[in-house]
Amino acid sequence: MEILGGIFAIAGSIFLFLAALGLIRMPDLYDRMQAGTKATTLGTMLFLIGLAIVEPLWTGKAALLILFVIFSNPLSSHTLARAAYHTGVTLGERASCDELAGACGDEEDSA
Amino acid sequence: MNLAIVIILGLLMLIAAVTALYLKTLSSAVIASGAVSLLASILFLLLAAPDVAMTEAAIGSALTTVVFLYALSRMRGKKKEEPRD
Amino acid sequence: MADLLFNIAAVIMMISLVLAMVRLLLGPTAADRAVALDAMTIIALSLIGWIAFMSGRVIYLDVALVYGLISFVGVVAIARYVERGV
Amino acid sequence: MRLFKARVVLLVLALFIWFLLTYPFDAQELIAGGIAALVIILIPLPGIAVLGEIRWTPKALIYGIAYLFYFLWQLIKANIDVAFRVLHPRLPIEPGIVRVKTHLKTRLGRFLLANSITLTPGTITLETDGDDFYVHWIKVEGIQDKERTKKIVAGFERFLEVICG
Repeated sequence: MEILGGIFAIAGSIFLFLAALGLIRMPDLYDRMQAGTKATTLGTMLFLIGLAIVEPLWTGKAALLILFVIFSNPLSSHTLARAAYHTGVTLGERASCDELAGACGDEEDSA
Repeated sequence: MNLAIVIILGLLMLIAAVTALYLKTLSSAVIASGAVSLLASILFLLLAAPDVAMTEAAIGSALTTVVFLYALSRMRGKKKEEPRD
Repeated sequence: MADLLFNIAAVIMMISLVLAMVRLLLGPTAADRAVALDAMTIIALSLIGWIAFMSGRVIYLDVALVYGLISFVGVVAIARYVERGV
Repeated sequence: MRLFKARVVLLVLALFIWFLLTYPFDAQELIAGGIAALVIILIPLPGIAVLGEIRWTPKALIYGIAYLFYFLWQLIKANIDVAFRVLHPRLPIEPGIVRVKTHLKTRLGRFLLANSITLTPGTITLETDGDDFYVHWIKVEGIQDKERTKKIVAGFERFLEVICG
């Protein structure tokens, strides 16, 4: 049982590592946000599940932490992405279409 | 093990503090100082002081950031008004 | 056995904390730095969970709870400032 | 009626959080928490009516549990997707912002939908405007508006319509 918890913890920390690697490697802000939001959420969830398996009495607090992370992490990244978009952080060179700019009245350049 | 983590966290904290000093834009400097308080909070916890860590988290991470940003936004508002006069 | 696995996890988390810190140093705009700070917060939550496990005291998880709630407020304040001022 | 429903939902929520917070609990802790929760729901809180939008039927409960499992499955898929993209040496991304339409009317439903979109493979909700969600997509596929809507929101809408339509 303890080993199962340890494996969960290591899987979680690997996802956290992938998130940090994505923060370094991705070319523009929104892609960084994709890696930074999703991978950290599941990483923390897996780590805390592992913690709860090893220490069964801590299940309640670990579950509460997981709830907090699931609800607050997408919200904060959504707020940040909107703020960045409205202050003019552009999509990277690889971007294919931007319908929000089209809706704002510039031009419709979707494929 | 513990000692190595304490040393790495302390180094990171120093780097974040120096970054906060040398960054050009003020909002980035506020974010870097938020990182300093985050690392300080983990360090306090490693030194077995959960109450201090909790206070550091609450004050350093939220209150200081919000107050600094509030002051910055007030300053920005002043600057915008000045050229009109 | 569980101790060893958790220690390996802690080492990986420290590496990812350092990587997120690098993005905080490099990030061209304030929003990039805020994203890095957000990621660092979540990694720190897990690290606090590891410290709680190693010292065997459940009270440490309360620090993580407070931190998770409070840092969310901080990041939202930064986003609002970046958008138009608090 | 809606406000009463919202208060009952808030009471259940508060008791659930208190239960998690003091998990190996004893009787007096539970009584104290119950009294505190009762006091809290009597205070007129702003914006509480949002919670009253949950439906109470047994069908909604079953769909809620199914939604939870579907959401977890999507979260795991999203993470494998992110891991693949990060570890791939040439970064297979082609980002873009697309517009999708939703026909959920309630605020709670839209909040849950936006959060779910953010945690599913390759998408982040950027901005909402009436019925339109603007979504940042890491690899834009599907030219037609309808196709995109089907790929991004249809899976969650199926559940959310029943839970809080």
